[in-house]
Amino acid sequence: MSGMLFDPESIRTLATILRETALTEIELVEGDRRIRLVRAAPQAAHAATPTLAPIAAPIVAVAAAAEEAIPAGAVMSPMVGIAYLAPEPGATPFIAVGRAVAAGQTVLLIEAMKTFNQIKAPHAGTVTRILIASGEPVEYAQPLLVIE
Amino acid sequence: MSGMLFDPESIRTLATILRETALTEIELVEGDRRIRLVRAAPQAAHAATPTLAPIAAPIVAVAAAAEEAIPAGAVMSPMVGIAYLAPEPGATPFIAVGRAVAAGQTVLLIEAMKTFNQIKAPHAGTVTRILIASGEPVEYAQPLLVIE
Amino acid sequence: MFQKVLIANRGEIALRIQRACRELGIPTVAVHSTADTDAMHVRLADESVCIGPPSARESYLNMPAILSAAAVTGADAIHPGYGFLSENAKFAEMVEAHGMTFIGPSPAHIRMMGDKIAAKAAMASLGVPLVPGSDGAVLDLDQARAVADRIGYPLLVKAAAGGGGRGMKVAQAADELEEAWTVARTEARTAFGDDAVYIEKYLDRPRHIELQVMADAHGSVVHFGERDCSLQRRHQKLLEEAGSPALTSAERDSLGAVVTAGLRKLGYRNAGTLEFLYQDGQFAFIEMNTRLQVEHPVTEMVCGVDLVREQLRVAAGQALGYEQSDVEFRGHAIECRVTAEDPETFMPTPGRVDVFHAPGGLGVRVDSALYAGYVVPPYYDSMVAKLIVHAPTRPEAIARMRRALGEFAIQGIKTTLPLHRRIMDAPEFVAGDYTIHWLERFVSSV
Amino acid sequence: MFQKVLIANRGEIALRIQRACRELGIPTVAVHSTADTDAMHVRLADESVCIGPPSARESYLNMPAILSAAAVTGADAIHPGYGFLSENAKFAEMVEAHGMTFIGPSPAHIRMMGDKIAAKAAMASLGVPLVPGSDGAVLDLDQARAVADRIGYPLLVKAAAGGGGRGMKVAQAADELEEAWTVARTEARTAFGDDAVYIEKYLDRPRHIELQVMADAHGSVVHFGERDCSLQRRHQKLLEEAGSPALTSAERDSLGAVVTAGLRKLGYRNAGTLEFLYQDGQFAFIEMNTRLQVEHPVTEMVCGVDLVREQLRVAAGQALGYEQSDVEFRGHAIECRVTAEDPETFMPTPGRVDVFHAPGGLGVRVDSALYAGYVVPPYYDSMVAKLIVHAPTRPEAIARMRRALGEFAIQGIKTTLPLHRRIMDAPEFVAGDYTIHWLERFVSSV
Repeated sequence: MSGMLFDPESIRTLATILRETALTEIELVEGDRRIRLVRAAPQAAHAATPTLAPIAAPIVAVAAAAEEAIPAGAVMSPMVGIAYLAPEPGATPFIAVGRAVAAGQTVLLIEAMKTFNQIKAPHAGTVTRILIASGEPVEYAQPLLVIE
Repeated sequence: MSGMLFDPESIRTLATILRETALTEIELVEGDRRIRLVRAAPQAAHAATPTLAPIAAPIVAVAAAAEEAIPAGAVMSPMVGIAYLAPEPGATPFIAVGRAVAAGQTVLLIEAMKTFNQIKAPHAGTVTRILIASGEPVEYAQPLLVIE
Repeated sequence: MFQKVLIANRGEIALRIQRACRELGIPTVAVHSTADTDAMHVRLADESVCIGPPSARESYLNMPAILSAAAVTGADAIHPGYGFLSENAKFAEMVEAHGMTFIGPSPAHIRMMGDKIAAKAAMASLGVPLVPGSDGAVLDLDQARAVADRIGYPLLVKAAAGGGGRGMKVAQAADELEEAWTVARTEARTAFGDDAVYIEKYLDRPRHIELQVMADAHGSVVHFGERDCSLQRRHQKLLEEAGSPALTSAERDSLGAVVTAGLRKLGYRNAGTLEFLYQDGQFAFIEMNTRLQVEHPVTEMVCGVDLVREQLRVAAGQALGYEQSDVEFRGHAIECRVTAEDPETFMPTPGRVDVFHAPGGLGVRVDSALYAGYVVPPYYDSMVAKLIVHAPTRPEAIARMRRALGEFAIQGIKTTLPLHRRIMDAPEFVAGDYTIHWLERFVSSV
Repeated sequence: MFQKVLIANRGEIALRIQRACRELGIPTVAVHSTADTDAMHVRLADESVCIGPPSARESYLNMPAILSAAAVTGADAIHPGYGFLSENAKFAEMVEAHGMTFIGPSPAHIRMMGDKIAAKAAMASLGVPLVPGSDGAVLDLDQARAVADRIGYPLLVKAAAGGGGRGMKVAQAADELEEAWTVARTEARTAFGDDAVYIEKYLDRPRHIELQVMADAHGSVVHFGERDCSLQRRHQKLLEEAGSPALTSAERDSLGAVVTAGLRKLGYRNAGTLEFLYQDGQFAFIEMNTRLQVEHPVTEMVCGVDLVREQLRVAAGQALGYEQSDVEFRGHAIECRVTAEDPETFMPTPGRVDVFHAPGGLGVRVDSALYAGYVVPPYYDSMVAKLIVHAPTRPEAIARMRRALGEFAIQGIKTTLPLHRRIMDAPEFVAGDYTIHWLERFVSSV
């Protein structure tokens, strides 16, 4: 046998086949030459978290937003309460989709314990989505709006 | 390494056959050329069976042989009972390691319900292992000896 | 007490018996087929013996294999559970012939109750009520009319040689008797070559009510009250209650007195269940099961008794140590049998259980041999779990069952859990207003 | 009855309360921190509200957030469970100020029992026995001798301003009194700048025995007997029994009569527990817990009562509807608290539970919020399951607990299950022969 015992490219090709075909072993013999590739069986990841039998709807959150992926630029509720988009009924809302807001500008109110808490924009940008309706209950860490 | 030792397309075809037929291994030999493909049994997706808290020893089988891989050429017990290697105490055992046996030859007795059942060699060969001791209880499908 | 008990069964009942033995400090031997190597009753046993291939005939019904397993492990008693060999008199005899104790009644009593005609005759002689009817064959229409006058309508004219519903006609009132009589005889002659018929009261809306008894070898017999097992589909019980929503405690007491006196006279021992049809305040004996029943836990809950422990004690020769007046009934219990079946088509669904999470908390009991990762084999009975609740009153028991069914998670295979959830909300069930026909209609009303 | 109950807690007790509400047909609101989004009490709730970040201070102890959650969901009552805000009088007041019902005693009674000195004074005035001792400070050695003659040895000389064991000396007999007196005063002066001391009987081998009471708003007070909670490690209860192996039913009855009469006079309502040290046939009141206790299930098992249901009914203004003479004690119950801790080092072991398989069968109850795949968060109490058994006698209960512990599988995290298995085999435990010091020694004797 002259030169290299093996051809790296062949082995790479075999390895690719092994993986793509989900095999665990390939063995080739020709005369006194032999190549054998082995791949450990893919380790079972933990099974998905089991679903418990729900009585009714399993997680009827006050708003089910927590289940979705949180969009970038989202402003999250710092408390539980009722969200309001305007300072009083009938008044002009603090924000609107497409409108620019400055950092620190009040974007909505959350009423908790009979107190109206001003929720301020954590960063400047444009309001691209409003995720709650005025008068709607919100929970802690619930995304309220997106400022991009 | 001169020339291709293998033909990638052939291997892919073999792998497809392997998968579609739910086989776990294919081996081809032609003259001094040989190809072997192995695929792990698709049990990997399931997590390992959980271990229940055992009270004492969890599975104290009468003989725990069932836990091990069954060797090729093994003769399995067809019944529950007491195995004897000789026709009576002090007599010459039916078999010994290294000795040749003919198919149909009695290799041991199993006493069940006060009856001595003759266990016969299912195939001819040489006794390579005796897996039980005379007078030992055996359960159904327990490997008794290996004839290769 | 026994030194070691071999449990000749599988599944939840094997586990149930194992638990009782363990609490009495008795080691157990599990037997199993090759299909049950990973079964819970094997994994939790002190010892286990593989007795045969998956086929029940060659394993759990294989008497020599089971007796050999008992011999090689040194067991001195065998508990047969229910099903399989539990009502096989020959097996009970073989166990005794091998010097071991069969945990159950004597072979003679098993044999007597296994012959349904002999059982009825024995019960009649002991004063246990049967379905009212003619004493044997009715020879002519006049005699039929006389019987009808005595037992009332509706009634059934049945071929003596009959079976499977053939040669059986209902007469709802007197003007239907002649036709029923004629047609039944004709059918009987055609089908069985024998036109002998007899007459029985037709119970058109009966409940299935059974009485749990326990007897020791010293002449003490007590009953632990009734179970209402009317919720059946194709003669398979699906849900049981103790007590019956239809029975008064006076009815229970008077039936119990007749039955226990009869069994005392018979010299019966160990556990037994007398099954009755019940309608309009009348009981009619159907058959006696000479073994532990699937639904025994509801009785355990209301009586605060461990029936398997009692079976073991009595089989070991111990006296019951209490009398009928010591048996108290507290609250109400319900059992739901959960099977590995499609809850609508009832097709069996063997396979891998991915998730098993049992409900917990106050008054909830689960008897099951399932665990997450277990593969339900296709060879045996499809029942995989019994969910039992106990509460002070029937409405509270229903509320508790509803709650527990809501928590019960079995995933990977389909089960009848959704059907049980539906039953808990059915007004007829909630009202306790059902007969043995109700469930069949309810199931098909989806 | 309430329209909707908010459960201001987490873990097994949140689930426990949810179960009682569900069985009464009352919808529940779960509150949770961001760390508990996948918790069982959230997954099984009718509604849930995230109230804050993982830190308990900002979530489960966050009164405004909890009250807001109740307001936005329309809950009309709040059950505080145990721990967290359950004994916070201010929270109870706020709940009432918001027009909702606090499921527990009045804020005034919570406050009274929260002040340990006021609680003792109140109990003394109601005739409840305290630790025998001087009435207030002892001024000189002669007075100390007079007190000692009255209460006997061993005794404790304690700094009035003391705490943490400082300024506290034991006199085993009369010849040690002068030294104890002198040293305690010196220590008290040095440590607290105040040499006032008082004298108390020293209980060297007491049991911890507590009495469960329940009172309605109409003047009815009953007790549900005692629990023996002597098995403690660092003042954490590990295992509880009902009844106590040390108590006679006469002792229970007479203590119960004093306590219920006292609480009736006090106008107490809802659930409460009086904790006592018990030695040589004498009870000494330590404190009163004005809430549901972790170990309430053992009482439920022996009395056949649902204590959370009773709390809900009483809080809704319903009368108990039964009297002391209706309360019956049946059998024996034991609870093992299973914590996510190394069973030898007691280091907490939060993490993923790979396998969770609860024991089943007769007389076994599991209260746990675990499930396979759940990740035990590192932020809260390490108790992950309560295993409770009930049986006709204490030996049978121990056998059942041993059996159930053997079946209980929690894998992925270490738990104290192995320690409980060891306790079940300890001769002192089996004999019922232990004090509050026993477990600490047993644990360190590995």
